[in-house]
Amino acid sequence: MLKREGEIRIPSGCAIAAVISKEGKGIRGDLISEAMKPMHDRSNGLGGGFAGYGIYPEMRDFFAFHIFFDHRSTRKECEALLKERFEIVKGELIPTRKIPQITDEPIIWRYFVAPLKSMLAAEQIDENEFVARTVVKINTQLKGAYVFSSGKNMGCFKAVGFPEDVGEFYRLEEYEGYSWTAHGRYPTNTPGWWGGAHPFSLLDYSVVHNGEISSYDANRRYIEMFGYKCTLQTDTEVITYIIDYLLRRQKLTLEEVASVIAAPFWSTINAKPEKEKEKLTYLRTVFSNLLITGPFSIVFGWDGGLMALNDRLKLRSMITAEKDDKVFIASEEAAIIAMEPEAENFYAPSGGEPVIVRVKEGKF
Amino acid sequence: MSKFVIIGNGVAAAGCIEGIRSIDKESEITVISAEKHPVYSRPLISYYLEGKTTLEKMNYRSEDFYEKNKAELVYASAEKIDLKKGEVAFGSKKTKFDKLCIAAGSSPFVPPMDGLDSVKEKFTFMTMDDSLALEKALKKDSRVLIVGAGLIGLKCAEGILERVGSVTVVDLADRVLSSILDNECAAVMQKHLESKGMKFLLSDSVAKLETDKAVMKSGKTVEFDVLVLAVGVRANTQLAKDAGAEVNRGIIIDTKMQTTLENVYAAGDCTEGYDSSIDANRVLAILPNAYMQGFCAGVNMAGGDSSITNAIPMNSIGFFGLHCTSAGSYFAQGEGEVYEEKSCGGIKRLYIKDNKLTGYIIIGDVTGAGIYTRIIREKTDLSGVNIDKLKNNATLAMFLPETRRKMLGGVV
Amino acid sequence: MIDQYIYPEFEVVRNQNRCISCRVCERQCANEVHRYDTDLGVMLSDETKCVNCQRCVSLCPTHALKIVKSDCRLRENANWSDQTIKEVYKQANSGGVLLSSMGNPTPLPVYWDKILINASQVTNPPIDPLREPMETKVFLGKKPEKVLRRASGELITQMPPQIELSMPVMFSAMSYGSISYNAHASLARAATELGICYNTGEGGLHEDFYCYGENTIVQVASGRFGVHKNYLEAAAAVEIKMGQGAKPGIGGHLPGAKIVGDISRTRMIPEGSDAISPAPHHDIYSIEDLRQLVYSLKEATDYKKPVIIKVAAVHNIAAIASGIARSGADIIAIDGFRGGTGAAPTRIRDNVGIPIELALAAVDQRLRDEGIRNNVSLVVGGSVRSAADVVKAVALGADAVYVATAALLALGCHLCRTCHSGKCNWGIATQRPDLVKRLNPDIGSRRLVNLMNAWRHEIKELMGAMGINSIECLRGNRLMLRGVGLTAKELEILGISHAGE
Amino acid sequence: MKRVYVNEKWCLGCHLCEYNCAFANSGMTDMVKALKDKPIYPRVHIEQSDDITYAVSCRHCKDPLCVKSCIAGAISIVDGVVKIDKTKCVGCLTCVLVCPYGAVRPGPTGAAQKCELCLENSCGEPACVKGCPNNAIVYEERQEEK
Repeated sequence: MLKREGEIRIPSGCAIAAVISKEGKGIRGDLISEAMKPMHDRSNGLGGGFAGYGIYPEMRDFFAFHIFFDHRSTRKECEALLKERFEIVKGELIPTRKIPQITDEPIIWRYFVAPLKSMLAAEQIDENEFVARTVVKINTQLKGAYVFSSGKNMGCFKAVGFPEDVGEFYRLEEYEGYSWTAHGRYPTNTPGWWGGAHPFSLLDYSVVHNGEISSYDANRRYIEMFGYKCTLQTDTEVITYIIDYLLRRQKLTLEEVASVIAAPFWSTINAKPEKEKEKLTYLRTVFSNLLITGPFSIVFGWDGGLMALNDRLKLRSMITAEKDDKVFIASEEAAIIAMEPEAENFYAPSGGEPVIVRVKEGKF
Repeated sequence: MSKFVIIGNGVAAAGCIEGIRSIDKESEITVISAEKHPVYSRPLISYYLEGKTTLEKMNYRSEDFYEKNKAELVYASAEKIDLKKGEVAFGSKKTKFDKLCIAAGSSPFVPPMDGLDSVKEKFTFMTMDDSLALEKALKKDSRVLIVGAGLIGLKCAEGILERVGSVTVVDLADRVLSSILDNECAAVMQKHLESKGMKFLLSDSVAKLETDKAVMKSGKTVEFDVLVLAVGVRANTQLAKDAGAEVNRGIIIDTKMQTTLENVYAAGDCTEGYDSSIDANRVLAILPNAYMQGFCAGVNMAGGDSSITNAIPMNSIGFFGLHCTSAGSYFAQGEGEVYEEKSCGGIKRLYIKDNKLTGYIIIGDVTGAGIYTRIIREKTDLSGVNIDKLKNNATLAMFLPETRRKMLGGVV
Repeated sequence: MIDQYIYPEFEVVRNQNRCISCRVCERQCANEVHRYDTDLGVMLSDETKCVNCQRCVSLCPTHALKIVKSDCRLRENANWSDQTIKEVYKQANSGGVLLSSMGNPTPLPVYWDKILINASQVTNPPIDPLREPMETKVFLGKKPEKVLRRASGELITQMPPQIELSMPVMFSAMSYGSISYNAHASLARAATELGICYNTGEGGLHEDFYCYGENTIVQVASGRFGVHKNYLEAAAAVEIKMGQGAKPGIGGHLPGAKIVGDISRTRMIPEGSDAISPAPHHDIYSIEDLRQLVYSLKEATDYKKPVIIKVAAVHNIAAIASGIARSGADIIAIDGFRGGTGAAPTRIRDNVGIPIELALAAVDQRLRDEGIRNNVSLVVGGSVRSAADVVKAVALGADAVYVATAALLALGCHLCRTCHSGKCNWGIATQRPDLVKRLNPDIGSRRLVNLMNAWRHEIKELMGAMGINSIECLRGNRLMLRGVGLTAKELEILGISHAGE
Repeated sequence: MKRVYVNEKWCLGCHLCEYNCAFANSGMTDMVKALKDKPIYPRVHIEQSDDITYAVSCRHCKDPLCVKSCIAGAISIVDGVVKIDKTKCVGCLTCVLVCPYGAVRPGPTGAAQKCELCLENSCGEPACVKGCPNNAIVYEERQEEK
């Protein structure tokens, strides 16, 4: 019997794609689903998923929890737990479409919640940390429940299946967001589990990743010192936690995050001007355990935009392009063409060179 | 361009040619050779008789030596030096010179001896031709009488001992090799030579010669078939003397090898040069000295600047495998310390005076002897030398560590 | 002597057909095993004196010599081994504590040999270190918990003091006195050329070696030998030695006979006096006392030098390490029970302490569990024998390793384990000038540099195979390891899976 | 010119150089065959002074007395290397008499011999240097003080 995510480390090859409107204009979810079609062969049907930003404008002040339950009773248990910590503004089944390609689905709910002020005060932490801890708690302690999305005004949609089928299953054409990421999975070591599909997200951070990092356990054992628990044992999970740790907890800038996880080689650092060299040396030394090696191309999404990043040797393909206010990112050029036949300024970022696209503030 | 003339064609002449050519590659050189051979190693004539070398190998330099050095070799006897004209006359010819080097060597000294004319097979032992002539006269059962127990006489004796019936050596002196050995060492050597079958009549001389018999002053008689006269040599100084150069037992030269005449140099056995071991001029008729003097003269003739201030008497000679090296000067008992060490069949005597090694003789194991020679030549003050080690062994260990390291090119 | 009861342990086998009687063996044997017999015209040997250091074997120009273990055997007895019986004889002869040198030679498990390393296939690419950059640089020292910025937003890049190493290997502590001047010179020069560190041990720092200070770790041990302000200031880091793997709980004793000349001066003790390092530091009877010493040393060095605490791997090492990580120390060095020594009581060496692999795994995990792994760097030693051992140690969680025995081997040591005799034929563990000169630091340092460069190449090859191009991504990366032939408990402690899992 | 130098600080007095030299110049391919039960005639020699040992071999002087003094004209300088023509040498040992280093000695046939830097045997580099276990003998170019 194959072990599923969380029981064993799961390496996988993949396809990724993303699109963002810098002006914050709405993009329908089926567009990103289209992008995954030409990259069909990069997945093996064992997982696909999407993250959309700006999709819940009416509920933007509430954390949107997307949760898989394997049983009704689990949902009850989980809801009880949520109620202890949050005010649940709204709870509902996520609408899906029955299609033959997607089967064995769990019970999929979403909750819009606000942390109870009393709880925040009691634990002396901010609401983000509170939410993050709750997510870790549910995912590690509540067997049969799995929170796969927990940000505000954003949501992940993922399933076992090919990504374009997953898009159809989740009726993505009914959502509109200013940025989208997508993932098609080719795992080699899992029977396929819904929770194990990507994107992986925590709060509004989401990561889609193509690659297999060789630094995994070094990164995992380090990041777990800070309260994270890598339950899925996937690269994407640990990368998300690393970014969360650096961005939210250590307050690094995105550029700084990039120079930690895809740190320049010492020879490159030593050739930099003194100030820059000092800074890069500092980051690389202090966070040496968060350097990620082995092939990866990731698109990191947050409520303010997208960051695309390759490993420092660029062992995975990744390409970007533009059209008007839109920026496209994908494993293959074909995926971008599928979204925008007129796309221009194709560019393959170098290893370790972050491509950061920010959405105009205040749009959503 | 100058014109150089060298009278003589021995080792000193060869040195002179090489000395000139070390400075001047072009000027004309004429060598006037009385012997009709290219330069050869004179001391090898006894080795030739002993079969240790061949006529061909006796050549001191390679066949193309003269050609390579652009030297004209003339077989003739130089007859006259005309200083005014700057000419040397030889045969019926003359040659001009700008600088002249007299390297005329020496000749065997034959003392007047009663009845010498009656001896048919009589030889001197100086040149290749002497050696070849002697060889012809030798028979398996020849009884050979050699007059003179010096270097020449004894080397001759060694060379022929195995080829003849008997060899008897007579000398006026009371010991063999009297010019280079002291009594103690001479005794050791004599014993060795006798053990090989040589007979000696010492402190004696030939009173009268008959056809095949010599009657000694002591009254003894020695019958012989072949007589070799090796009493000694005399420097060939006549040409120089005639030209007006100052001459004593040899042609007087300064440390630059110049005679008392302008543009006339001299080198080799015909000269009397500076001997640093006695701080005076003396004839040092040894091969190394001849070459070095010739070379030095050559350099100076060609316009260079060279001098020899540390020449000393020194000798290395071996008989039937027993080697003997010696250098410097000795002194009579009581004038300084004589360190003596005897070993199986050998002896070592070091003469130490005024904190200097003045001379030494080693018979037997001569390993490292050059180091003794060096400290004599360099007049090394022995306060900078470990005397015990010096006595013990001729090794660089006798020097201070820094001195030794410097000698060996190492870090001091 | 009949009362010795002990047959020579080794036989000198001389092939008389090959021996040319050059007498090199005779001249090179400080134990005076060989001698030339002028009557017989052959070389003879006195095997009772042979320690099997192989000096003669190595220098014999015709390879006429070999030293073999004597096959003269006591009657077989599975309970009473030859070794055990002979030790009884020795003690009955002498009435003394048995002394040994170098590391524990008993057949206890070597976990390095039961751990295998991963490699990339298909799903991610191995990296060719000849074509791609491959980084082995490490910084040892405390890392700040929180990133700080100026009001302008600019990062404050000041860090606690660090040791920068070009590769995660250092030469561990061996004192001047226990090893020779030339051995120290070789280590110092090699460390400098390699961009790593060597360690003075507790013998002080010879004045000639201050120029290598940037690559020197100076030790402060219970005897406090050679410790003074300049000594501390000269170094890259200061190490407080609490214990040693070969002899946990035991002090040191360098006999007065060896305290001569430079050694006496460097140790700052009178010539001829025994150098006794007490078992404990008499000012450290508990963890809070250690904290005081750590800060005393930091005060003395203006907080510019990392402080290392070196302890032996003993049963509760994880708890000890946790205490040290909170003591203000920057680096913990743990020495396993197979580590070497110049002299130790045999019983202690062979029976006290635990394997470094288990100690390392336990300490690394414990510090992570407590969230204080970043407080300290972790250096381990005690028989790290090859590049593979280094890679395994780093993957288990070490920041760097200490090697000493391998370094000594590079210098010529043949592990004869008689350092305590002071007659080291290889010029390493001796102070006899004629023996010391046998180790030319030109050769010694070159061989050390060669060894480390070879290891560095191998480390890079192994990393490249795993698809890792920087050593920090290997640190604690236990997924890269698998065990073979280990029990579930051993795997649990090592924090690795069994091969095939 | 490269020459053989000794650093007495590192010389162990093991005498291996002598054996390696004798072997290199034996013309044989097996050391045992070349040297067993025979006296050896090395061209490098270990000397001892108290506790110090060092190897001595021909210095290849710029102005060599041996060359000037050889009565047979058998010693010459070829490309800076002082060489003895064994076939011409008559074994008079005048070279031994004059060598200021004691570096020339008679060989097995009585002819004088000395270090010729292993240029003509199969050794490639001087055998004493190659075989010295402690780098005490080196073959290198140095500025020599005159």
